[in-house]
Amino acid sequence: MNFLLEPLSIVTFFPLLGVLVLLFLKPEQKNALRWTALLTSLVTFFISLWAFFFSGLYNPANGGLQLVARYDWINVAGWQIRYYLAADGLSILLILLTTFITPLAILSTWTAVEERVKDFMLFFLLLEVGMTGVFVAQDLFLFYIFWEFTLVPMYFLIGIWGGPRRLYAAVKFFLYTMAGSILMLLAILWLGINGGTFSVPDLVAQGNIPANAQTWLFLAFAAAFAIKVPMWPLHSWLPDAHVEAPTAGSVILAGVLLKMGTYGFLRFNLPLFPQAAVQFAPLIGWLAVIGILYGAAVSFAQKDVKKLVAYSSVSHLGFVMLGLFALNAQGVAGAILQMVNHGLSTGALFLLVGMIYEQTHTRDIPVYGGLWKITPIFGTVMLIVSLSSMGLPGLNGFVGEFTILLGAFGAGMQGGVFAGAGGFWLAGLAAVGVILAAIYILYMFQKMFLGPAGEVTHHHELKDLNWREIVTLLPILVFIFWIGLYPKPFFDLMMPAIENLLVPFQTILMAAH
Amino acid sequence: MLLSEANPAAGLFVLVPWIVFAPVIGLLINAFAGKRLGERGVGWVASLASGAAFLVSALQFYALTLHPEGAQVKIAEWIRIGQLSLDWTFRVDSLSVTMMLVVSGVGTLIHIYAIGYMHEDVRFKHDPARFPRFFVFLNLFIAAMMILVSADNYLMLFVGWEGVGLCSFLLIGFWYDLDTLGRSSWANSNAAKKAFITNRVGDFGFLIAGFLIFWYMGSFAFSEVFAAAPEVAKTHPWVITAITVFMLVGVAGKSAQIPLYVWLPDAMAGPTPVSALIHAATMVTAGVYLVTRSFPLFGLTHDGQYIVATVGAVTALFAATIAVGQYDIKKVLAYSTISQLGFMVAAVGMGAYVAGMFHLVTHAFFKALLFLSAGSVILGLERGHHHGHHAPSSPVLPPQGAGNSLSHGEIDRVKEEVFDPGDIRNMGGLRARMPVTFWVYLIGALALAGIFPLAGFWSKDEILLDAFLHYPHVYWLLTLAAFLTAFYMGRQVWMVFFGKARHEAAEHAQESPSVITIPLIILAALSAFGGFINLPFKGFHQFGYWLEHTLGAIEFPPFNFMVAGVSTVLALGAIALSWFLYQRKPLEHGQTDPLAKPLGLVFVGMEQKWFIDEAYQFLFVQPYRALASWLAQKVDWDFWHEWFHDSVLVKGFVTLARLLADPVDLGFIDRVSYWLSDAIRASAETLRKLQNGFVRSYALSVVLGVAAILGYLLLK
Amino acid sequence: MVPVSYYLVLSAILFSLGALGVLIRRNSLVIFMSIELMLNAANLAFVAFTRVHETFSGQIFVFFVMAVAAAEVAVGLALIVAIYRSRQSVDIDQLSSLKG
Amino acid sequence: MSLELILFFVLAIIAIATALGMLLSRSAVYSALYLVVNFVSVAIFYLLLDAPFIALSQIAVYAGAIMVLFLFVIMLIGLETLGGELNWRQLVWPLAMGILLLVQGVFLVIQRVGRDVYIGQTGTQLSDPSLMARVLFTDYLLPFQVTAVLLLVAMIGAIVLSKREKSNQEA
Repeated sequence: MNFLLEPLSIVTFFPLLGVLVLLFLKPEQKNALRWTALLTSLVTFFISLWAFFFSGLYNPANGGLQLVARYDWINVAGWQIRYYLAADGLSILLILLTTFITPLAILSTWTAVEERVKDFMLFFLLLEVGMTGVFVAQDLFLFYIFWEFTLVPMYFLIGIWGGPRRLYAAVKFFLYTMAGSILMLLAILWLGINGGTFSVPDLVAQGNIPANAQTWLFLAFAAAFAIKVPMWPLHSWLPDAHVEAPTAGSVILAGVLLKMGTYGFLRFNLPLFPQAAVQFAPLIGWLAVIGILYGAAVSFAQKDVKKLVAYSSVSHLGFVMLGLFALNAQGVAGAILQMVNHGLSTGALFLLVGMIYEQTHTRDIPVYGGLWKITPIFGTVMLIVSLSSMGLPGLNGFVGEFTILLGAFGAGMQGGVFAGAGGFWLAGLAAVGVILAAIYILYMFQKMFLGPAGEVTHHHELKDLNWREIVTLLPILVFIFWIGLYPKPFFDLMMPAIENLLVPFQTILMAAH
Repeated sequence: MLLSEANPAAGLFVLVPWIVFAPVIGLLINAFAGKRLGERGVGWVASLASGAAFLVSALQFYALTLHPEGAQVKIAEWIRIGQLSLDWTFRVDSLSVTMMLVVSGVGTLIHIYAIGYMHEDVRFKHDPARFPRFFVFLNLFIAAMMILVSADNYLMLFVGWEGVGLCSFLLIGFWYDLDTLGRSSWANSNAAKKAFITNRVGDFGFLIAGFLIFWYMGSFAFSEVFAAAPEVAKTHPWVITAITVFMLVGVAGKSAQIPLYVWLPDAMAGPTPVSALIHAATMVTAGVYLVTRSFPLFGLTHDGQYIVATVGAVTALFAATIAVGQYDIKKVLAYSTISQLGFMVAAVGMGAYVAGMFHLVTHAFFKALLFLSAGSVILGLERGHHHGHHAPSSPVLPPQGAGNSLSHGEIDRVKEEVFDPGDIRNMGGLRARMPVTFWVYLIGALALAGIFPLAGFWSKDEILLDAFLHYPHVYWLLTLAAFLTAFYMGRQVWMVFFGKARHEAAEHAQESPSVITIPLIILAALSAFGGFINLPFKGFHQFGYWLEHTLGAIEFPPFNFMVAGVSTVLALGAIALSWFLYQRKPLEHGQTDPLAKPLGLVFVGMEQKWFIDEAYQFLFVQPYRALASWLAQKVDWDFWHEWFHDSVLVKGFVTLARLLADPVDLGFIDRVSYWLSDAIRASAETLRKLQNGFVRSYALSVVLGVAAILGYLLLK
Repeated sequence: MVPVSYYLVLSAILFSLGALGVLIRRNSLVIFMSIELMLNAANLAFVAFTRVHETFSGQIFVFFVMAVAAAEVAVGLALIVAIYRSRQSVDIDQLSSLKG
Repeated sequence: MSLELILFFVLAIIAIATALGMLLSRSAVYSALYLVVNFVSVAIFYLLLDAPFIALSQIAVYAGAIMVLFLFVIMLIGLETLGGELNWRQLVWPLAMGILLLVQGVFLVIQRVGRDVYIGQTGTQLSDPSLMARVLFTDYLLPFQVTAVLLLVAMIGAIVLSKREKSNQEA
């Protein structure tokens, strides 16, 4: 049982204890159920903080994998499948983001979810296990299990507590993700059989995947991850899932699940298939830029505020992909930070939309208007979060977007990955996305919060944020300002790992020129 | 950080972050305790915060007089990624301190003025609860502007740059649920949004310039960039030009130059102190500051300089023509601001940084004065309007939309009641009713027109002189603009203060209280005498010497009587012309502008702002809107979501499934399995007879089995 | 001396009688008893073989058979009681829900 | 014929007779009593075969515990006879099968064991219960433990099965 006492195992599986407690509670004890889930997720968060910062087991200056838990698991017919958990600078922020967002999402369901609370909380905690698992697993097989495992609770969260078209959305979400995962599974099997091990660090160290195999494997992995991100044009499931999911589901979906896709690129595609990554970088860069502009434009035309935020995710994650495949320090660091930023800002946007939806039961932007006057605190928080989402300097979104664009621009210089494929145009067009982001965000903010009081205010006595809602949002606001004003600690956490990650690319690019 | 421990004055440099912290503290106090403090409390907290920033700036000035080399004060590391190394570092040198003094000085005066102005404004608009919010935004603006002017690298400057843009958005949209006349409307929020988005377009240029700077010069810090620039200019000359052109895009956004000036006139939707502080005196000059700050880059590219100077000069003239045709007192000033910003941009574009900065300073004084006086006029008229109606508590107007159900006669009556206190056609003869306001306004107007010896004369003259010497086409454009400037200011003064009242509100107008007039008087004094900081005579270029510490050696051309004479004559001529048109026979109520007839279509163009807004609407806004809806509805939803996914993929799958189900599955596999099952069923029918449910017969069969096995054993 | 075959033949006779009892009786209790008889017959054979092969295995097997038989009787009788409660009968021919 | 053989035949006749009695008796009580006698006779056979421990177990477990249980159940159900039991027409197949089984068994014994295999004289060792216990608790320890569990399960099962459900009664 040693493997369960490793710090990362505890972080990953602690929510299962909460699940156990939940099983013994009666479905009618709604508050007890909520408190159990909340406390479990909070404790998980504190354990993760402890593991990384206070246990002394994790050294941020070290770029390699740490907190390693490595045990033989399945050894059949020459297959080396391990129970292998570890964290490094690439994943630490995402692990913390997961454990940080989950309690907030649970807190947001306090009054929003009244039906089948027990099942809801069960699925939610299970989802947390899956998500954390994805970010800590270092064995392809284990990773795949966690990856697929997250689908199940999310499927039920959308399918049971979702909006009117929840079944359609849930099934679409499930099928879409599965379709990509199948290809990834084949690639994983190929890697495992050929390499004799499923452990990613071992495979990376072997580094002997032939170039033409890299191409296919890269594409197979990319299929799964690009759908999850989602990269344009594979984003069609996202608006459905976001719109139909319950608030907490949308928060988790935007906050963490989408990051699993970008993280997958970062953790698997880049180190395992460096040649293919360089080869495909311009293609992915252009798709990302199209996604940025397309997502921003489509957002602007939405009447449904949740859809607007959903499409804005397409745009934001386009930035992340652009940064990742700029394959330089600025781009990758910015991309990782932007993953966190998007989790915070878009998560907060969904929380806020959920809070107003709870009162008015409509997401139609035109029926709102003048809310800032009626609910000043709500309006102010919304303003800050919106500004963070559109990348106002001094708030978190800017730091991410700026470093990504800087990286992408640098990749367009001679010797960079985009040099022969558009060069500065990639970053230049992506920067246009900054303008378009302002347009759709301000459109939303104006139509909902400014202007004369809208139709919806005639029918509803709108209440401002209550204490629970403020407590839900406050931690996010703290991070919005913290990352915006002093992002250095966050970059310091990831830089050593990024430097390690980029070493092979420097040699490849050097050889190309 | 350059600190000589022996001299206590140098230690003052470490105080510089407080120019940002003080207003931030003020805004935090007001944001969280604003309701409890009351209006006075809020106003004074904000003013004190701004005043503290001014005090710190003054201390920096004092320290700088002793240590002209300045200092860089680093308070924290910001971003460290590879070679990207950014810090929160404040830069104290003569240029930044000049800006600090202007921003915090004018800012503090406007804070005080706003206590009085907003007190009345929130009452006219029936929302006193919004009072603290104004001062929170105002303090936020001071903080952001201070970051902008004291930044030591381009990115920190950008933080302030966008920060002031945000404040501009918030303050233009301060009455976000109304329009400029106080009616329930989307107009103000639209104006705010327009300002932000237009500024974002400029910011885009700034960002691209920043990327070029970083990747070619390896840093964002001013000193490192400027050190690396000459080398880059040799190897990649196009880079420097590109940087300056993209920077110009940023400048055009922030400092309202062609083609991005369109937001500034709409920005007059904000309360008057905002127009004075942000949209006249400080924020809009950020672009000028940026160019001055980047002088080593601009100095390396003649093409860049030429483009910047030309854009500035064209803007100066273009905006001046529009100003001539406006009736709104604040709109005239807004276009005048654009025009004057054109002067400054042209100046810094030509490399006449001192002249540009000098004009920036004097313009800050007299344009703030003009706006604030205009605000005083507007308040006076509003007071008069309420006085005339004896119904101070009733809303100024019925809500919008109510008119739809009214008869024509009633609509006319409602229209009658739409009283615009900013329309100069409603004014007239205010000289007697508001004497203080009149005098300070007159000083401001003369200063703007460039009449000797007021501040505007000296600064504008210096720009014209530089243009005359180096860029003749700029000189002609600017001279023409100067003529128009004098003309439209004359027109305004005659129409507002002279003649007789054209509206009963103007008849009952009242002078403003002293909390408003005292800042006006101070600003009037500055407008009158501010020019003396940089007299164009040898040994009197105090301001130039001061900036030399930052800008390096500056060549001061000798005073040219020809240039000064021409501009003075033109200005006086313009005023005379305006007297001839507007005062010789004062305008009556409802009369059209006397210029309309002789100028014909040209005047329509001036009045309608040359239809630029409409053109932009047609060229950019509507196409983008259409494109967005087309992408969203047709491409993303109808084609991609509904057709491709829900029809092609789903139907394709269903068809495939049918194909497999019907011929393949039903036709073949099922038939085989049916046959199998039929056979099994037939055999089962026989066998089920055995299954009679009697346990003993089952037992019998078990025994039979045993017997069979035993038999096998026997025979084996 | 008694030949082992005698014991084995006796065992066979008893076993056949037990089997016959299972086949012909309708009273489930008696059927049960017949099963016990068959088990006993088998036990007898085991013990006889113990002597032939000179090892304890047979006896130990008998021991286990007894334990199993005890368990079987306990459960079986409980079943019969439960069935009797619901059907008011122990007639095995009336319990024909297994009929196909 | 030795004394032992005579004893064997007497006991064999008793065993077969009581088995038949159990088989044919109309009353379940009689059947049970016949069976008790049968078990006792088999126990004596065990003694003859030098297996005293098994013989005593036989008495205790079968004749004592199991048969008493049977009687209890018979009393509990309160049913002693089942009328119109034996129907000779239905008996043809079972009888045939029984006889077939018997014949096959006898032939098997003759074929495989032979008529002249006699029981060895080493019975003293085999009859020692302590030696048997040693084997039981060493080589057969796991089956022994499993048997214990089996008995426990059977006990619980019997209780659960025969317990009247309260809710059923209330309903």
